[in-house]
Amino acid sequence: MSEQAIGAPKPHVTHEAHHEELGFWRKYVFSTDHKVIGIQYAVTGLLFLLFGFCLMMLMRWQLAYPGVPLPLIGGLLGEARMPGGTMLPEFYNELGAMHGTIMVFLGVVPLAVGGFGNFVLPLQIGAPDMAFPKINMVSYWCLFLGGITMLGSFFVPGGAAQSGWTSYTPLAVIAGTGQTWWLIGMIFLITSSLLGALNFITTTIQLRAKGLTFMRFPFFCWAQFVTAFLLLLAFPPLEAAGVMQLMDRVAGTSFFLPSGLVVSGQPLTNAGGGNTLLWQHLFWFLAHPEVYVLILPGMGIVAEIIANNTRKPLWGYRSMVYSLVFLGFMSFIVWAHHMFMTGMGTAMAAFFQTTTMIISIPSVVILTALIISLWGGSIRFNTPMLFAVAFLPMFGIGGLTGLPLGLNIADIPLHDTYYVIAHFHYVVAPGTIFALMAGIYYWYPKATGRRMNETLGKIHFWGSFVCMNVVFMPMFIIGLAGVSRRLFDAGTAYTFAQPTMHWNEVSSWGAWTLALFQLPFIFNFFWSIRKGETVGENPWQATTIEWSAPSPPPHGNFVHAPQAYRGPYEYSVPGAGKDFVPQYEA
Amino acid sequence: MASDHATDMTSDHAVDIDKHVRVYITVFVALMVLTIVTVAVSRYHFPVPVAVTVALIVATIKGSLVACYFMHLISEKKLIYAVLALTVAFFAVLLALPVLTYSDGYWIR
Amino acid sequence: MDIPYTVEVRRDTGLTNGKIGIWLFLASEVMLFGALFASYILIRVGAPSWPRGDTILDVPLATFNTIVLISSSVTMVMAWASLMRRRFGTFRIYMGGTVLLGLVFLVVKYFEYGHHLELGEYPSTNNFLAIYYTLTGLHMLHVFGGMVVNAYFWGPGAKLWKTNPVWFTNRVEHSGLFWHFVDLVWIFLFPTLYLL
Amino acid sequence: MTEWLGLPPLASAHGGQIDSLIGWIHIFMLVLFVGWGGFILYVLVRFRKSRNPVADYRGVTSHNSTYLEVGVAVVEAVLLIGFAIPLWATRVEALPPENEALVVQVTGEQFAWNIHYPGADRVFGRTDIKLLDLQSNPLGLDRSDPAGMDDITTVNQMYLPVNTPVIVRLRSKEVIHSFGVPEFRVKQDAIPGLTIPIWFIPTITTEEMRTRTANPEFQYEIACAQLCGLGHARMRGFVTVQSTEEFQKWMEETSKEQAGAASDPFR
Ligand code: HEA
Ligand code: HEA
Ligand code: CUA
Ligand SMILES: [Cu+2]
Repeated sequence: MSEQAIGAPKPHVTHEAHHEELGFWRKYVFSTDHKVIGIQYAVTGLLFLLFGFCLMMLMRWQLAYPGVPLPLIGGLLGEARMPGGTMLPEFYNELGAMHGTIMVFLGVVPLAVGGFGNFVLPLQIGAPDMAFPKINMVSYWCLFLGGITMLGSFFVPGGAAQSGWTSYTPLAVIAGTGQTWWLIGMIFLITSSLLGALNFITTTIQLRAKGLTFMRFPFFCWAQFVTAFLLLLAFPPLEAAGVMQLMDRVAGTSFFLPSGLVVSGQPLTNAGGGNTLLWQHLFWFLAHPEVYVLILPGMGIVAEIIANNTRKPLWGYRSMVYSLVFLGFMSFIVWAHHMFMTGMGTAMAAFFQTTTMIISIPSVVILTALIISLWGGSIRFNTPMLFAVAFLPMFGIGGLTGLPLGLNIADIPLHDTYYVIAHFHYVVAPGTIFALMAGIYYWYPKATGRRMNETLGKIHFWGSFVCMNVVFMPMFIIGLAGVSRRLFDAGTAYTFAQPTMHWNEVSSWGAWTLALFQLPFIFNFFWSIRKGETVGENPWQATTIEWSAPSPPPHGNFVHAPQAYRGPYEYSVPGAGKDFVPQYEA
Repeated sequence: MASDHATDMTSDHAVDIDKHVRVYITVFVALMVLTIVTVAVSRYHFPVPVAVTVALIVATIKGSLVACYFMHLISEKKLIYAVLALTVAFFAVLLALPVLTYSDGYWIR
Repeated sequence: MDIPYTVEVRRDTGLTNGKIGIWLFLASEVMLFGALFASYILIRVGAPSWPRGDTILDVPLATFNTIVLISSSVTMVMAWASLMRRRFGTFRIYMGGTVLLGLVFLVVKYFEYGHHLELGEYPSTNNFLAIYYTLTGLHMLHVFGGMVVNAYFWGPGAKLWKTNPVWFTNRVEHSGLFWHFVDLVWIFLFPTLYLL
Repeated sequence: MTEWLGLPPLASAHGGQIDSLIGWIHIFMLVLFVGWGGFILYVLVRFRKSRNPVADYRGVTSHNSTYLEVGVAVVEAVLLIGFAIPLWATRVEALPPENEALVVQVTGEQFAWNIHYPGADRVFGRTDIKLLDLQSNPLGLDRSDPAGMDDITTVNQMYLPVNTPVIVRLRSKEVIHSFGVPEFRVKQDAIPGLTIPIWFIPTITTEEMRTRTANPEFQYEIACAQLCGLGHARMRGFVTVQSTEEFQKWMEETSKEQAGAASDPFR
């Protein structure tokens, strides 16, 4: 690279001329500013989380009181879905499939990766913006289209997808129109994630502030970096699978349809010769890395907040980083632990059980490091910290219950029962959701220049913490009793399920109460925009670079390009004047 | 090197570029020849295993030529190599998929 | 505000943002086609019998198309080289050639598809055709996408050459990388579908 | 030792091993959770800001946690290599020889379980899709085929002899179902296009189970565990485990009756 190149004339027109004032649309809607896009992502994600939650609350009624008409709301949903207020199985299956899809792909991913990634990552590495602002905008609007498609699918004849978020073939292939919409929606969402991922990786590598080496990264940056790679390399296979399932549905091909299928007495008129398990392989090839996409940003957030509120460096930062990278790598070769009951032989089973056990170790290391980091701290219990600390045992429960599932002999009685449901909700709901809540309370001041109300925050936390456990703990009991998931009547028909029925009631009431405890949060979220206590650049006395920017940061983020002089968590350095030495202070 | 030229317009490198251009032409010829070769080979209906190996070997050579010279991979930065190495690893996992499926258990049709 | 390293390279990585971006994109493309190839192998191995490509498909036509695509790759890289030599005129010619060759490829494909459809050979007929249509169709979309970008750099996008030649050259190189990748995919598609 | 987990009553030979594995791993999980949970609580109280205003830059200096991590790894390795892998091998590879076992073919369909016994000759009759009729002949069994004459087909009703190895050949007509009997600790997806055998030994007759559970209505239930459409929740079969004699009697009678019904010209 020659001097001349470096000194090459700066382009007169950058991607878009920021210099002159932009109109409302370019500034807030079709913006290319990573902060605006980040907030767009976050709010979209939150709204979808809320929507997915509402779907689930409907289901919880049916699970608690199978066949009992749902007062008020039940009538509004129409004869096609809830005739006389009682839920039809097709509608239950719609709700289930869409709850899963929406929560994972339209709720958590947009909030954790799109939202926090976009808003925080560039600030934390001291970048003026993302490397490709336009692509960033496109990726958000792809997500938006995907979301619209998914929502729209509820209104097509026959309703939305009904084959579970896993969309197993052949069921999904012979299912109604909603499935086609699901596939198209997924293709939008995948495209969005791919564009986002390559943007994050490039930004992280190229736009790091001077002196910010990888080992000086805040753990959150590492988490986002690894996550981006998971998205980049794991999503395309599902895209391919999606295209093939689309072909099976609209062009009548038989990628996933073996020969000789007989649907309700009638031979299926298709060529056949396909392989049903191919779909499962390609789906889980994505979906296992995907579950780590759901957790890693959460872990990153928790790490930031714990370091900040214990006022001491993270314990074992390096080991955490290595574990993280190893985790990301391993997550590509454990997918078939979701397919233990599809008839795999000893060799396959041994391989995938082993990798599954191996992948649990880095998680243990990270959790252990986070827990030990608490020791010797001077712990401040503000709302972000409460959520962050609660994350640890909640993820602990979820993670630990992954182990029996990972040993396929133990998985025999547990597979596809509520035990699995409980397992992963402990990691995603009181796990990831708590981490994300912590993040919202923590970075809200940076985004708005105001702090969210603490009292409301604490109410929100304690309420959610109790309710989450009331919702999901019973599911372990139900699952151990052997009750299958995806039963629209919670297993009313089965004698062995009878003893568990009342637990469904408990769980449901837990869920509805949980909803009540989100109200203070929603109110707080909007109220604080105008009325919250105003704060300066660095309300939490934090060390990482994002806190050197004004709150909210102007376009271009930093007054003058920041520089990193030390590691990310220099808290309570012996002999230093104050109890924190920011990365960005010489 | 090659990749840097993009950002390097000094004329003394024009010579260098001429060298490149010559390489491109040779590669082009090679690709043409190899194309003819595969087609020709496929004319004699060799048993499938042989045919597959030959076809894939030729295709791989052609592919590498394109990648190395047209896409300048022969002289790229370490970072790009790293990314591609990772990709290749997972690509291998993908291709192992059929093998897995038919290796053991009752996945075999 | 400008994003750093869009034009000049970052010292420690020695790369521009665009260069990394396009390669990451190609990495994901590798996984996309990788999955399709894997599926192809899986289904073929599982099938009791599988037709030889040349018994159904038109090899000479495809060979012609292969040659077309390879040539377009060369014109592409020549277009870039001419920019490196600061010869905008020759760039225009080569780039135009690339786009045209792409067009030829698509036209040929159009007739190929048409022919098969007339014979009543649909994707639904059997899994060989299913794979054939899916893989070539997806590849065709890529060709089309590449053409659009190249056409843009040939036409309106070329304005950038006046204001910032270095950047323009980089962008052409990047769209070139994509174009070569599309060519590379075809190099594997051709034997697997037509010859085996 | 696994009652506290609330698993369904156990009624198969191999189930015990599964239960004890589940039991042990849950104990292991509890220990870890309680240990760490206690630790967290203690730390949160001890190092709260008001009690410990100045944080300690270095924090924990010992590396005992490494031993813990290694410990976890070791336990997992033991459970894996010592139990999980060998046990799974016996599940999928140590199938009893067919002449010593009762072979039953179970075909899932939306939304029922078709049970097919080969009858006395231990040979399954030819099935043909043309003969398939949802009401009278859901499997399209060819009664004119000599092997098929003594075959028995039932819907959702499975009869098994106690203490005899059973091989269930699982198939599916259209979508994926999953054959699960909680008390037997068996579960296996029925994948269209594949025939997957599973085996187990029922150890307790339905009668005995009724007395044990003090529930005169008790029935072993086949629960479909894989989402297969609208009727998934209602795709329920029954297993009746009988003494060998009773089972033989049932088989002969039903075999006659079905063969008769099939050959009856006026039907
Ligand atoms: C964020 C999401 C997430 C995460 C992180 C995990 C983590 C793990 N999961 Fe989970 N899993 C899912 C989401 C997740 N899973 C989903 C969504 C499904 C169902 C999909 C479907 O079928 O619909 C699923 C299903 C699933 C299955 C398939 C079950 C079945 O269908 O039969 C299996 C089987 O192996 C499994 C295993 C594991 C393992 C071994 C881990 C390990 O990574 C866990 C490692 C962590 C630990 C071991 C905990 C360490 C902590 C401590 C030791 C300290 C704890 C104590 C305190 C802090 C007090 N999971
Ligand atoms: C990230 C993933 C995620 C999350 C967070 C959740 C959250 C919840 N899930 Fe979800 N669930 C899945 C993923 C998820 N689920 C999947 C993949 C399935 C399988 C689907 C299938 O079978 O195919 C499933 C299935 C599933 C079932 C089983 C259905 C069945 O098998 O028949 C049940 C049953 O109770 C359930 C319940 C719940 C509940 C009560 C919550 C609660 O924890 C919800 C909590 C939500 C919140 C607390 C929202 C907070 C947000 C706000 C309050 C927004 C505020 C808005 C603004 C400020 C603008 N889920
Ligand atoms: Cu059959 Cu569920
Ligand atoms: Cu998994």
